[in-house]
Amino acid sequence: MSLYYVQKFIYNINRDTKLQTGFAANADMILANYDLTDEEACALREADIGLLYVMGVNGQLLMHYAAYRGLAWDDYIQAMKDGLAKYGEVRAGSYVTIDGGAGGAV
Amino acid sequence: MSLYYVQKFIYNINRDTKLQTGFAANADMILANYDLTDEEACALREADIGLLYVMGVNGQLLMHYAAYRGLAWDDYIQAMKDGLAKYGEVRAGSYVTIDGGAGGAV
Amino acid sequence: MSLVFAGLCSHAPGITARAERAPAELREPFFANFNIMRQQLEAAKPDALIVIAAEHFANFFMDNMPAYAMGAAPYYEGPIEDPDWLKIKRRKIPGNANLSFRLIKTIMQDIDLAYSEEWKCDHGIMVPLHFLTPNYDIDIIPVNINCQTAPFTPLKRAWAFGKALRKACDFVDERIAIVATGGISHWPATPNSGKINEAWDRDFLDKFARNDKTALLAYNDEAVYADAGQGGAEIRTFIALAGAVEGRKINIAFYAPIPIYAVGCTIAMVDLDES
Amino acid sequence: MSLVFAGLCSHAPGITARAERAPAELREPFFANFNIMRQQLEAAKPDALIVIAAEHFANFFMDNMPAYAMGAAPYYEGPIEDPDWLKIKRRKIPGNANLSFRLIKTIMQDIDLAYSEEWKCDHGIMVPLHFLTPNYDIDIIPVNINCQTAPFTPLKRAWAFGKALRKACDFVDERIAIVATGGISHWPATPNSGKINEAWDRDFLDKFARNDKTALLAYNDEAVYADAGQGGAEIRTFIALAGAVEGRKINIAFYAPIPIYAVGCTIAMVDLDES
Ligand SMILES: [Fe+3]
Ligand SMILES: [Fe+3]
Repeated sequence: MSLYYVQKFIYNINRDTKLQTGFAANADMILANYDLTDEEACALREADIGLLYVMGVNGQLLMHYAAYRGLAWDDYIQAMKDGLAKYGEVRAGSYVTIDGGAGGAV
Repeated sequence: MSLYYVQKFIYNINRDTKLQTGFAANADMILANYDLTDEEACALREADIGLLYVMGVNGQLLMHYAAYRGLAWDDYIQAMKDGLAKYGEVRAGSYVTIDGGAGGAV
Repeated sequence: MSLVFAGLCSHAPGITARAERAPAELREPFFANFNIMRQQLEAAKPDALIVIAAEHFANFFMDNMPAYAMGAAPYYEGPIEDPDWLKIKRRKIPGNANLSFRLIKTIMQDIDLAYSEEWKCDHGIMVPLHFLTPNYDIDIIPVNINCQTAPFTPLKRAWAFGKALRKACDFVDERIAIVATGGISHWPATPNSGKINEAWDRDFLDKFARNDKTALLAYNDEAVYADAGQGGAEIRTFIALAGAVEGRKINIAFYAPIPIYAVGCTIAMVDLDES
Repeated sequence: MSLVFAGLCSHAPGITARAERAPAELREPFFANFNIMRQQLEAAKPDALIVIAAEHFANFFMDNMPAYAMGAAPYYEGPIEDPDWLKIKRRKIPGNANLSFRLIKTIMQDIDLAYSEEWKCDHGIMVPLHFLTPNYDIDIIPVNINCQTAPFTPLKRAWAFGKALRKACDFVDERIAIVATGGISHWPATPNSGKINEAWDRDFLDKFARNDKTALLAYNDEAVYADAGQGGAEIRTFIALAGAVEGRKINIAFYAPIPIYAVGCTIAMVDLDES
């Protein structure tokens, strides 16, 4: 249970281009600074946006992380939907999907 | 004029043992992350506590930095006094010396 | 008094990032109203623009989450997002640290705000500036209210902050503009992104337009979350503006749900000269 | 009511770092009173200890300087200083995030405190814990009031914080202890370190002991800086405690200037049972 540090890593990297450079060069070295489970470190390294969404990462952090990792808008929305199908319901936090995603624009 | 970033570096390194390890390995690489003049970077790298004191670094930051850089208590107090003699009055901030240091215990 | 302009606008990143994907018949009047707002702001000749924003983890995390914070830096930077994604170029934005600290010292007598001598702007500030100060030639002072993670700033405290901010503005010599920016109902950054509760929005905007303090402060977090989604927490920025112009009506210049922008797009201005 | 203990102590790092350099006739009664305070704290059987501290840039910098912050983490770490320098071993300290958030939600209705889901303790908290909970077997909740960099938290707001904290304590089922910790007059971290204005201290402690709100809130920052040095800003922690026990007298168990500890060393306790 280290959702706090998953989110802290995303917070830090979203706002720091120098950290982004370091992460591109050696992801594991950067991730080692955070108290993460293997599943969490893997999801961050592989940009498994669906899993991060299901873990409960705040959407405002995840949206920017997905963009930084190169996902176009529609692909980012799809990644969350795929994550729900693959990993089940959102496990924590308030960024749950309601009504199966009804009302969405994509 | 980047006293803000001198202090931010000290704030960060005082509280982060991983950053301390990185600084020991490659001080210039760490200092490059802060917006510093050459004089400031040099004072930090060389632990010129007297100059940092005269620059106006908040005493609560500098006291811990001096300890981290290995100065014993009396040597830290003496370094500030030497800084005043060498560089003149404290240039900024509220950690000025009054009455020539009267009332001090060391 | 030195408050010379007060208004509110949406800031959803889709407004610039996915601008062309909205139907022209919605996008064009929305952008036209941004333009009117910009003209009125310019006509007011402000010395500084205070942006009351709801940021999205640009500067504040749960290691130190303030109920509100105000910038006090000589310059700011933004956007933190990939500029190609947001379609707004990364740049420095001028600030005025001296003015910030004069405002802060007054406000902190009533409101316990945090102060920040550096600040990175996300879309919450960059999208409004893109439309309102496209030449980035006016000093801005960023403000954040915690709308991003619970426990949120209580609504009554957001109102009190607006009131204290107004008092501080009236206390300085500079001509001050305030733009608040937030969404009403929306479910951003979820598969529901694009869902908008138009009936709820229109009811909220009616209370906001009348500047009905009692009605605005009667909302509660659980009901707002249920009816207005994760993004509904951003009504705090509306309420702070209402507090800043207490007693005055607020003109809703534009409102339309635009799903691909993920929010009910809103432009509102206050006539500060009316008696 | 669930406040079971309230007290105040000094926290200067010299108290542990340079312990043996003070004259025995001052050190021994000072440490003996720390021991009495520990016994009274233990006898009160608290479920949690709130430490109202004045930190020294352990967690908060001018990028986001809150007027006050409260920890809400399952555990904390400290000291940040070199353990060999402070002569206190680095360790984890147990916390109670659930209790923290219940207190925070009550306090934030009146006071705009920041909350922190991680926290590193410096000597400001570690020195008191070293004497008061030497086995680190009680959940602590750290609180900081900005005494370290101007603009400081206004004194009247520090009082209001203490009052709001007390209300929040009375609202939970747990048995709560509060220890405030700060210095009175001192010129720390300068060549004047060791200078103490004993007359000013005794006058301040007289007002504090009588819990004279009017007199305590009549101090102003400029005069405190001139008369009581950089460290005088830490009177905010005394004032917050006074607000928390409004209407009750405060017993000064020990006061003596100890220059090598760089502060007038103080131990005070409140009899919460007296009518
Ligand atoms: Fe938003
Ligand atoms: Fe202190």
